[in-house]
Amino acid sequence: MSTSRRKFLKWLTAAGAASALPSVAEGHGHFTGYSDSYGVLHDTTLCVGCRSCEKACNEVNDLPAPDRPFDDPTVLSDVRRTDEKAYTVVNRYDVNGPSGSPVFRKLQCNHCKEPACASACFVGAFTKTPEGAVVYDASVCVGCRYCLMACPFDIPAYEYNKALEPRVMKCTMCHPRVAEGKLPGCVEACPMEALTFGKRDDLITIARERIRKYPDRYIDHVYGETEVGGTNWLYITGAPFETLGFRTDLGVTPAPELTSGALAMVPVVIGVWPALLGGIYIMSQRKEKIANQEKAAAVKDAINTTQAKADAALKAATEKAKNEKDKAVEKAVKKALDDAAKQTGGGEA
Amino acid sequence: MADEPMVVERPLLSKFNVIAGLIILVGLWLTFKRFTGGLGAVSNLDHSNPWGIWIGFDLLCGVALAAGGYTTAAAVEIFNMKKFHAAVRPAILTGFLGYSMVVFALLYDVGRPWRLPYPFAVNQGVTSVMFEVGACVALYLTVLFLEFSPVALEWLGAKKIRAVVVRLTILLTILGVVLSTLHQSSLGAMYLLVPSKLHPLWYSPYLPVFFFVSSIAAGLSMVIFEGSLSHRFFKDKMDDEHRKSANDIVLGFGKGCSMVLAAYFAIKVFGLALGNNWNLLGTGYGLWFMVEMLGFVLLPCLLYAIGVREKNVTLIKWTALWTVLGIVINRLNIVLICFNWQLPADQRYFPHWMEIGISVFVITVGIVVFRFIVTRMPIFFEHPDYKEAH
Amino acid sequence: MIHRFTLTAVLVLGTVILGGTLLIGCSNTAAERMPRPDVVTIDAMTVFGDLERPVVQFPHDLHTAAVKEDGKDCTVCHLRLEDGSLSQKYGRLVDDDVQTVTDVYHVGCINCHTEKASLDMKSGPVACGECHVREAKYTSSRVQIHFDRSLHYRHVDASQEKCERCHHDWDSTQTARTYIKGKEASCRDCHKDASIGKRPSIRTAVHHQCVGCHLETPNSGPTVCAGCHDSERQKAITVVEDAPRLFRNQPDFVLLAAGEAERANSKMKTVPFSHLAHEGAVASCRTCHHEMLHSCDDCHTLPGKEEGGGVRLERAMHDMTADHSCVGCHERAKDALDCAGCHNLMQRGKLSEHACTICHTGPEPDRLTSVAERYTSLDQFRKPANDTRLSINRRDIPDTVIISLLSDTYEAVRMPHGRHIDSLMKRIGASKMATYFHGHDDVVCQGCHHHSPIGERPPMCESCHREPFNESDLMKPGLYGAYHRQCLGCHQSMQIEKPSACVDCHANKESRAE
Amino acid sequence: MSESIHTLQEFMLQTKGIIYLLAIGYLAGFVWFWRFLHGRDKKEDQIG
Repeated sequence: MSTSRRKFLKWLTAAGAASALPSVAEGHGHFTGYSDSYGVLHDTTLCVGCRSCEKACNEVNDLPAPDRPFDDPTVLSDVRRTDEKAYTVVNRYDVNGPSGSPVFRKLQCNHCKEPACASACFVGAFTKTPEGAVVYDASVCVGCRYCLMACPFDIPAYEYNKALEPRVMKCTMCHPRVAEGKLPGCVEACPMEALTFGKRDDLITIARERIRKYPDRYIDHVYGETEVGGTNWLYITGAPFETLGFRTDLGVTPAPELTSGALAMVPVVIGVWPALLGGIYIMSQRKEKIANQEKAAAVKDAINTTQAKADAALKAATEKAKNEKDKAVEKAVKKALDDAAKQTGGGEA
Repeated sequence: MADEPMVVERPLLSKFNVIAGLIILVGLWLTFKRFTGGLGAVSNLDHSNPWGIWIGFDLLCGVALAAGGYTTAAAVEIFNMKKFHAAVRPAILTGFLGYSMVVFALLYDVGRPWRLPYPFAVNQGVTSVMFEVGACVALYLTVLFLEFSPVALEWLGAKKIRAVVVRLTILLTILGVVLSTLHQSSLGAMYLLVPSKLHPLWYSPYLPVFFFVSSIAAGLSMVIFEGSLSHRFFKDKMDDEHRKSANDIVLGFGKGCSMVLAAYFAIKVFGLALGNNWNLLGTGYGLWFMVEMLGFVLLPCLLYAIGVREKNVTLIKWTALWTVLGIVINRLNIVLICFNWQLPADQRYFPHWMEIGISVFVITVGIVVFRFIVTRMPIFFEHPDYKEAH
Repeated sequence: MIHRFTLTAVLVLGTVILGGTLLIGCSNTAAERMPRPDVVTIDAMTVFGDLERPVVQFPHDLHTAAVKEDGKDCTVCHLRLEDGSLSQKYGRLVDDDVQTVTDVYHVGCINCHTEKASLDMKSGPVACGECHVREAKYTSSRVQIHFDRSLHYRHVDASQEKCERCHHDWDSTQTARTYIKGKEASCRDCHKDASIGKRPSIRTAVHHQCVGCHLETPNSGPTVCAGCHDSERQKAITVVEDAPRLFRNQPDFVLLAAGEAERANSKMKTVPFSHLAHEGAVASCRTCHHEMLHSCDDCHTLPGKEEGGGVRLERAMHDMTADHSCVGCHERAKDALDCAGCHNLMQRGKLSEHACTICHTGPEPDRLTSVAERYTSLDQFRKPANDTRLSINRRDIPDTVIISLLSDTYEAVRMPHGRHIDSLMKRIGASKMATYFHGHDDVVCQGCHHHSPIGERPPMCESCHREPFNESDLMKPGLYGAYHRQCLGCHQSMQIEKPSACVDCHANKESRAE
Repeated sequence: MSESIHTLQEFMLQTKGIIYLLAIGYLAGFVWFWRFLHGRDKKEDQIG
């Protein structure tokens, strides 16, 4: 009675513990990300390619000095990507022909709402912060570079020339600065305010508003609103996105969704295989056992039959012997009587 | 007698020893470079091509080809195909060494190898397919070690412990199959994350299944292939039972592999239909895909079948080699050749000779250890004290 | 067996190598093709269905020249119609059936070419594959010629104002050309892109008309393709600056309003419109009048009617995207470099609240007592079109403005405020339209001092623009951004090369260590 | 760290973690269960 009650209470507490786990904000496995997260809107129609953002980024993150100075315009002549020395780069695209006005596009981590790098990292070195930044923790990084593989935007870079503690290098959206209430370095430095910092939702509103207000200046799409499940860095441009080096074939599937199916099969295999294989094993064993038993039986009655034959043969043999003996005796008696008769008949005459 | 081969001795400065020695010396030098100068000093890896032949060849191919271990063990221990019994120990050994080499190579590829336990000890990134691969490989390596340990124990003559381990055989085998199923497929699942970088003809939601099924084919072929090699080089180490059953094994595994390849071909075609990528077959990559599918899946499948029907052991052995080659090509396609296919040619990856050097070094070490073991321990023959013990 | 195997192996390996090479991919190098203005695509056969071979690209002038060399004329190739004029078809008058037409070409061309070749003169191809090629030797560099006011005037002048020499109507009853003075329309009014029944296409019609006339009239206009259709030769055509009006009894001035019938329903004030001034500003009548040269309200009524394609009068005048509407045309005028500086930064495609009153300054339509009244001078309704005086005294306008923002990094900017205004006013003065629309209204200030009332003391930038990204007004840039966007934006749209670097505006601080 | 889950990533991190623990538990349990199942079998088909 009392014991059962105590059990019951135990159960309750257990249930309580379970409910203490974080609960799911959105239902049916659909997630809309952190509602108040920050982001940056890059309006390429305003960018003049002055590379102040690159300079500021370099200073704020005290990265090594660039190979060519930031005010060297020739740098823009080739299309670059981010590397271990530059979290962000500005590229020039002569979409209006060599004579026409070029378009500049800033490249850096887009801070996905569902980061591929985080989904890929097997030490959980990447975290999507509620503030919107995707941050990296070098203190646990093993250096497998799966994050570099996974990133659909080819952003993370690796310190290939460090022997002892190579790190993955990528934009942090100046997470520490934002935490202090400062602006990201690049945003603060942009003279044209081509970079707008703010709540992601507001940024989308701004972008839409600009497109609505200047329909002939913008392409009616906000890059990053839906791409790979949405990014906190957004872009609006006047030239088709693919001409500015944007991947327009990335789709809207968030990275974790790509692998969730496969990962879901893991427990199934763990659950079913042992039982299945064990079963097969038992069956095969059983087959063998039965086979053995049958063999044994066969041998047994083979032995019996031969035994019977042997007995019969013996019996017959003894019979025969007996008969012959009797005959011999009879014969002997008869002979004796005859001899006796012969002797009495010869004395009278 | 069965144990007389053990007394056969080889000259220390044999051709093999000299070459192996040289390779290992170079390897050690490269190792020094790698761990003083960083990955950049010995490889052509860069930000856009973070994975090279160490992952593409040593890891992916290594794991696939080491699948002989669990396939053979499953065949004999679980499906109770006693006639393949002689193949188990060599297969387990190759499996064990194969996985050891994979981990060995990983020590070079990974930025901070001493942190390899972190994913399990420090911070568990369970959302990563790689976490699962890592866990399974680690566990499976242990399993293989245990499965292999009786051999060493027999050699050392530790009867008691051996007995304990042998009693666990079936459990270990089952566990081995579970783990292999998981990580073989998950190696494919790792590439589910890169639809934008892997050519659509090779990218498919079926990738895990492709990898798992092809790994079985690879495993079986490997057993046949290295079986035939062993027969060339270690004949003197083999007892009669081993020699006698050799052809049974080749024919049996050949038949099995043929069926697996047929299934593999089928699901690859289904995958093509699933992605509706028929139109891509016309392109250059499409042709390459056809070469892989027809030349290295369908062809060996048929050759195996012919070989089995005609009891043509030689053909099967050659086909085994061909199949192994095919799997290697498939893995290389996914990691290197058809990865980053959209990048301009000058941004594509080609291995640095030092990378290849380290790969060769790793393989050589593997072979040397294999040779050391088979020349001393009861792999190709039954230890006299344990006749009929398993 | 093993042989069978090795064989297949070799075979497969072969495919592998082939595949590898294909992966590299072969680059197709397109041959250099010579651009000509006179390339005629011979596609006469297409009316009979699909072609067996690629169409022929025919260099017409080349042949004209060759024919002239032989002292022959066009009739070598072109037959005469009953009216004596030349058919534009080659060697035939009508397209009977595919075989005959094909033969005409093949026989004609090949014979001539072989003949020439036999006289070992320069000749053309004779084999099928030489003419019928997928990648023709020539590409057409033909450019359309615009029969603009200048050209039109020169023709009027040359023909002693005999408009009927070109302009005509077609009287279907007598099946003959007719002509009614003062009812001329654009050729396109009747001649459309494709021929309709017996009515030739615009292309045939104008070639027949122009070339025919030029051939008959010695040392008149061009008779070869290049004469009209070569971009260089077009530039060479003499242009008569401010050519006299082409008179088709059009009015000098109009008070634009709805048609008589619905005048009562139209509430907007009429628009005093100088037809005279616009004639000088546009390329041709078609710019506004489409093809038929009717008055707007003939087709565009308040509710819109079929002749006007259902376009309401209001739209016809104000549609910003339309080519023929007033507002549309004026909107596009803002793209001119002189205007783009201010106007690109403003929201386009939208009329300001007080825009109506700029044009609708005439009397209410119902106060127009007589028709004649619509066509009197407009000066009583409009300000004179040459007044660019600002209401603000130039001396009250600061000459330089010091912008000391950023002065931690650079020296303060000394912005030549006065010079900016002067140069803008100069540009405005240079254009009648600009003068009329913002000449003396001081709106020039609004180019920079936007979203604020016109007046002597417009607000400074920092009175609105301060911290960036304030959440209360998401669309408003901070001061830093406002300056740069305004200055650079304007300089870029007006294609002023400076500033090319920060230091063009901000002098580097000497003290600052780099 | 907020108490509720906002991203699929977070969600998977939690659920997969739990599942791995359960799986390990299951494997261990399976061995015991296996022996329990075959405990009473006669010597010759004694397993494991």
